[in-house]
Amino acid sequence: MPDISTTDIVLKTENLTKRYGGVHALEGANFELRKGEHVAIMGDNGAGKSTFVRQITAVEQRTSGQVWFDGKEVNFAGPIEAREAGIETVFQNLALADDLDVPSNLFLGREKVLFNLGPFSILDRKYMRKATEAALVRTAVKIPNLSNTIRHMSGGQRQCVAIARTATFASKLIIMDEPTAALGVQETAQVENIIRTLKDNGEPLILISHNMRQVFDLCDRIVVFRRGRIVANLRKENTDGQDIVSYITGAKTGEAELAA
Amino acid sequence: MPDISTTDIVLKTENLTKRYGGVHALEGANFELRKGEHVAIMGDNGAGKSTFVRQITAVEQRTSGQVWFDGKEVNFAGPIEAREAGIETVFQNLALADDLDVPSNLFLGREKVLFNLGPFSILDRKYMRKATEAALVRTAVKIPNLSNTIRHMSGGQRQCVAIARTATFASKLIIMDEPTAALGVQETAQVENIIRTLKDNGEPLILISHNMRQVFDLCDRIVVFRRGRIVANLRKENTDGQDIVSYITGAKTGEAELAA
Amino acid sequence: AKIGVSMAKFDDNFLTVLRNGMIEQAKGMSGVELQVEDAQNDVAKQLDQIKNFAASGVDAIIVNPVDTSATQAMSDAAAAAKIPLVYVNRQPVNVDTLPDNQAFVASNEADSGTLETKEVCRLFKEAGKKEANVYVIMGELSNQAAVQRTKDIDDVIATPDCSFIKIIDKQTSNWDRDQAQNLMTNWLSTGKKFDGVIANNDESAIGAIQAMKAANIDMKSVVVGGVDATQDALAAMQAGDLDATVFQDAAGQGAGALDAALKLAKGEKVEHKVYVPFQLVTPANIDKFLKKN
Amino acid sequence: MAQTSHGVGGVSYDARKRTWPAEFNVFLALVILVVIFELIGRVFLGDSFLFNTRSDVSGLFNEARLQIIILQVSIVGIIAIGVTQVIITGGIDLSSGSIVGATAMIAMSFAQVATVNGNPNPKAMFLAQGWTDLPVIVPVLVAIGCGLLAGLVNGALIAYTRIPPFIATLGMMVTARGIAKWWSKGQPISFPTDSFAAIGKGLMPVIIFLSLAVLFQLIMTYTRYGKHCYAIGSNEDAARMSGIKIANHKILVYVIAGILAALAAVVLSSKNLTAQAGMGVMYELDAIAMAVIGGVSLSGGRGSIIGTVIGALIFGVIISGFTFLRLDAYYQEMVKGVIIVGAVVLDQWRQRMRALRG
Amino acid sequence: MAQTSHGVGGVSYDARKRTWPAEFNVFLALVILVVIFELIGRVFLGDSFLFNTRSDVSGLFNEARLQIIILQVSIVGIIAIGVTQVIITGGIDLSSGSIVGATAMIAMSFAQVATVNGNPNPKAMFLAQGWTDLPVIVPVLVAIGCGLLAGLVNGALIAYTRIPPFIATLGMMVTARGIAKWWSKGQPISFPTDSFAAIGKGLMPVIIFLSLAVLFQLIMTYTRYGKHCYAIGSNEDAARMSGIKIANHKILVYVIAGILAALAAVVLSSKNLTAQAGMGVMYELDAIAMAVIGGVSLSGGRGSIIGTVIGALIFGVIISGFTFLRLDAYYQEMVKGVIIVGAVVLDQWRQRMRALRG
Ligand SMILES: Nc1ncnc2c1ncn2[C@@H]1O[C@H](COP(=O)(O)OP(=O)(O)OP(=O)(O)O)[C@@H](O)[C@H]1O
Ligand SMILES: Nc1ncnc2c1ncn2[C@@H]1O[C@H](COP(=O)(O)OP(=O)(O)OP(=O)(O)O)[C@@H](O)[C@H]1O
Ligand SMILES: [Mg+2]
Ligand SMILES: [Mg+2]
Repeated sequence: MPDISTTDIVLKTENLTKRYGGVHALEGANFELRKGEHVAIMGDNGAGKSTFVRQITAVEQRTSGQVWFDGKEVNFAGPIEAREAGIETVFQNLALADDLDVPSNLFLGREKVLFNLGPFSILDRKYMRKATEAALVRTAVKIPNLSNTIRHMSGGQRQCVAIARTATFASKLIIMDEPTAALGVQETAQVENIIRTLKDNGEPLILISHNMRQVFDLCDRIVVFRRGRIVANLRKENTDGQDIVSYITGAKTGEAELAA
Repeated sequence: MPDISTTDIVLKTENLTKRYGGVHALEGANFELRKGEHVAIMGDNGAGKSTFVRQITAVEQRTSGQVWFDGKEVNFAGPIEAREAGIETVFQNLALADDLDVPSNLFLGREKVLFNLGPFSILDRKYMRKATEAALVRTAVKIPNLSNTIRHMSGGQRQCVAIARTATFASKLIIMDEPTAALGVQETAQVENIIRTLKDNGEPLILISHNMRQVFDLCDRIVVFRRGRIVANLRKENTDGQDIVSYITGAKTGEAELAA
Repeated sequence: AKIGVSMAKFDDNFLTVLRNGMIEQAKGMSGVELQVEDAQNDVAKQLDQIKNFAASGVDAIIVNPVDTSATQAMSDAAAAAKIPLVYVNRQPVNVDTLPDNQAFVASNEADSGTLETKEVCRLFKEAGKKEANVYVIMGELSNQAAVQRTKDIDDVIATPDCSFIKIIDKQTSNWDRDQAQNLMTNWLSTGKKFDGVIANNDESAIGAIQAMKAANIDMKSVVVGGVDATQDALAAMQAGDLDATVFQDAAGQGAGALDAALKLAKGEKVEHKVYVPFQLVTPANIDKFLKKN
Repeated sequence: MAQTSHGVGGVSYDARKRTWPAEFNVFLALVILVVIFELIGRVFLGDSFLFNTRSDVSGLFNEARLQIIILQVSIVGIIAIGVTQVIITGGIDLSSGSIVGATAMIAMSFAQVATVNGNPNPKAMFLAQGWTDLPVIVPVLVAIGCGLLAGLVNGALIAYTRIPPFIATLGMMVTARGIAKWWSKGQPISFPTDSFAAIGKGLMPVIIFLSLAVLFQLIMTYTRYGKHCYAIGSNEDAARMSGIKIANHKILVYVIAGILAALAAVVLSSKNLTAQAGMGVMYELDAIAMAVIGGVSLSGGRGSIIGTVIGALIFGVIISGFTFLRLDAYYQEMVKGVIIVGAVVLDQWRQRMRALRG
Repeated sequence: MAQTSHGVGGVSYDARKRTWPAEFNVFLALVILVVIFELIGRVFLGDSFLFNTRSDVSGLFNEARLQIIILQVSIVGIIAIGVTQVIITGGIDLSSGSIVGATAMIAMSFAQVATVNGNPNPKAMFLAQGWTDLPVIVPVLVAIGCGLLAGLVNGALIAYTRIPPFIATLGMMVTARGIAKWWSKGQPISFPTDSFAAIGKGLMPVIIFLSLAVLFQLIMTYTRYGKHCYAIGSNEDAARMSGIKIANHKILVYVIAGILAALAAVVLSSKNLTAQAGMGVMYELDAIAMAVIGGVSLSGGRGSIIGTVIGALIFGVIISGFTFLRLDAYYQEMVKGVIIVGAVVLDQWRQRMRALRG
């Protein structure tokens, strides 16, 4: 393979495979993402999309295969390392701490502190609260009382907190697993705006979504998963919704190679 | 008010109100559902839609207001009573037992037994497995191994199990809180088919959804929530997507009365 | 007079007899009010109980120490509150420096294990043994009586007179009959020949006896010794299973302690130390003890 | 590649590659432990842990040792069965040891003989009332009644007031121990009738333990009761919304645990021919440890009775192994702690390997 | 209707209707308990629980009683502080009582005097080595070292092998108790230096307890450490995905718990002028009960040190109240169990009322 560090490839996987006992959830996935590119992943329920994300972000350890990120091969030991390397993720199960309030969740793991005393650093609670309000305004979600715990938030409110968290911190790659699934009309529009802003800033993104319109609106390229395999990889210009659906359902088969 | 037992009203709420501490999540909701009617509830995230459902199904106890169901006033002590009275619900947080497999979840609380020995009744595991396969086929979801625990299912698979459960058992009212949020293209189509079948059978339904197309496809009437209040109640024929959005966002205000 | 009593623990057979001896005595007197507390084998709890008594303004305190080396702090606490204090059953470390209004009524623990082991030794010799292998069942390892009685056994065996006795193994039963039974069964499963069992208390001895009986061992061929002379032990001795135990006058100690406390409360003087001797119990003199403990 | 599509299809599924049952790991730990004792015995003592090396006894195995390994854990094992189902529902029972103490005292006082060695029984509680030499069913029923009552209180507290099981059963633990001491004012209660004494004789405790284990393994696997235990432990809210009567079920679970503790008390006091207020102290922790070593998850929803039985056997092997090796009593506790942890670590490690490698 | 829109808006929010802090319920239970004792005392004994009724002592309150109420729970209270943060992270620590025992033994053996009343100290462990009459810092540092080590083992086991905290600390509980017994072969260790004895004198335990409580309340509320404790207890997976170093954090949590148990051991042995192997038995359960009574959720994520302190005071009032009422010791345990449960029931009941009524 070519020297990856000289190309403009941000993320590359080769033969990425994951089995759970006898379940072959992901089989030999070859995937590439270039600088500034927004790629959508689509596919049936249980097709392996989230599994793919979990392998890249090292929430689980892959069965086999290789991953390159940001110019070098990586073997993250856990999600912390992935995040430190610059991958920000909105997971499908959101990963929020139910008993903490919104600011605490937004800044979880990277609290702003007043003094640095190692683990006993004093938190800058005022700053974090202000920053949270600012971040939430961008997602258009309404939360009556920021000091309520996440446990008491509606489905959409939770999702917006997770998205705000990802969008607030600078990163080299953003992955969103069905970010607008629980969102209302307005909030969805706002989140799509956020994604457009990222595009303008040249930040690469992987978007998992079941929403055809959204995918065609926001992404440059569409990758289709079926039964744990990548069955299609298509530029937006060369395809349409009908085409994608036939790959998802299996009406069209064979790995559709990228034209460009 | 008129004698409710003689009308064809299945569900009626008057002044239904719920507060969480200082949060006024639901304020004086007046709602009616007639026999065979399919009503959609729309609204922003945090508008109080799920809260409304939780009060009707007695997952929580309301702060004030009254509920009539099936001809008489009801004060369910808990979701069991609501279910026994004939209300089947797909909750937004799904209510599945993570450590049990799919058949156990589908039949949870109403297991099919071989002999009746009170709590120590012997389960008919074969029957339940077969019935589960049949129920899942209706939702088009693919689950490789039914004996895997729900914990290990993808987001959409979980949702389909919850939907299959509701659709499998006869009831007088079905409530679905964002049932297709996590579903793929095919699965969504199937679930919409299930809902159409219910319509044909004359079973009343309340559907909470953020999907404008779906709502106009499936429902007769649309109720819009905003900031905990019902702000619109419109027949499908008398409105359009643009109109609904302006109620959701607050561009149009005042309770829009039903024309018919 | 109001007397506060802090017992080391309530669920101990021997201490229960002692406590009841005290209560019986008090019932016979007018104007004596006993308040008995259970320290549940916790030194700290006991010290706090003394302070609670002080806060309630009792006239005297009787302490059956959980830990004889923790008595300095108790003496200090009572002295600070100017309340007389009597130790019972276990000899406090600060026995030589007790203030005037404090005393103790106790037995010398060093005697119990010694009497027991000497009797076992005598029985072996009587049976004409040139060599005798024994198992030792110890009490709770954190308990001083257990440590002392075990040391007594070692000391007796170290004397030339009884040096023919060999200890195969010593393990703890935590004073408990069930654990002793299991322990003995485990020992039996090794198949080693043995001639006797020396236990730190009667409960353990009885547990061992039950295990041996379950294994169809002839109890005449084994010498078993215990300490405490409980009713169960005496019954076992009458049945010919237990060969030696040691009697300690629990009720007598309790009554004596109450006496001393009342005198001190009235401001009278009492002896600093009152020793109540241990007595060996064998089938020969068992009748003397049947109605006691 | 032999792949079959099970369930209702989807990604390919290789049915041959089944995951081990969780109990397998625990069983492995047991075997490893036995082998270690056998090896140490052979090398350092020239004796065998499991096999017969005596000439005066026949048979391949050291049967006395095999028996005591399981006999000595039978009583706590009976408790552990009850505790297992409690933990599977997401609860915990700290009161079982104290229930043993209180029940033993109360039951034994209805199982006493009138005369010992020709004298009136010095320990008889109800000599005056003439309640001596009663048929064995009386103390057994009394015991079951006690256990049922204690379990009912535990269960009702947990089900209706929604206080954490830890606290409800901690309260019961303290209270029941108080009752045990109060019943005879600290005096032990001894000299039971022969028929009562027969319950705990010889291998009876083992038979009772194993029968109960089989019964409850079947109940947990094949009945609605078992299914609901797992459902509640897995997700109580989901179980509630699914229409399971949580309160009733929980009460039943704790009542069964209470009754099993009471049965353990009967066997224990019968085996020892006495009841004492201090009986059963710390049994609750041993029982919980047996369950957890056997793979029961303390967060509920996972585990089995079989696992608990293997966990109990691990305890038995440890105790007998120590005596076999004549390990100094002072070191025994230290090493016991290490082995308990080691058994669970091994289990956890294998599970993780499986999860990671897939 | 005075409504303000907080946060970033949405449904109307009435800021005046604030929810009570959870600690309020517990405090209420404490007050109720005190009033009950006072009333019973006045009515049945003609004596006061809290107020001074003696002529030979001045002051409005019965100061001796006020002092002992808090003094007698100070030592377990110190442990409970550490246990509280452990439980908040979703763990549990069963080993604290045994750590107290082992640490007291080891530390005390470095705090002994050479001569007692002119004779060589009969209990001195290191008389031969001349390690007697050492400065007080030596035993204290030794104790901290022991606590740190025990906590490190607990934490490392839990963090790296992922075994349940219940089992890891149960193992430590058994092992540390073994070490305590083994250290001096069951002999108590006595006769400390005056400077060591000063640590536990008079109201020093109270001062140490309350200072530590204030310190840790601040840490839990205002520092990153505290925030991460709540985050891990609330949702460990979420905390992991958010980049919190779970392993390091957990180790730190258990190390702090170990050190606090060790400090409790120092205060305890100093107060009692002795160390014995049985010290601290069951303290772990009392400490956990204090925390839970104080509103700490055993499933993690919720609770506070203030709550635990109030929980400790409830214990203190119960113990002193019983002595005050001259309640028969047999009933004390039974009633204690009932009161523990009652305090939590009251708390739970008020919380539910709030949740239901809104
Ligand atoms: N831990 C696990 N153990 C066993 N099987 C698993 C596990 N996690 C996922 N699976 C299975 O792997 C397959 C892929 O799951 P995945 O979550 O990747 O689907 P997905 O494409 O994200 O679906 P959705 O659109 O519903 O989120 C599914 O069949 C699922 O049941
Ligand atoms: N238990 C609770 N305690 C406090 N506030 C709550 C609680 N449950 C819900 N809320 C608040 O009540 C409001 C309504 O919530 P609800 O879940 O009904 O919204 P929803 O309309 O279903 O939103 P979504 O579309 O996101 O699911 C939200 O602001 C939410 O934060
Ligand atoms: Mg997914
Ligand atoms: Mg909702």
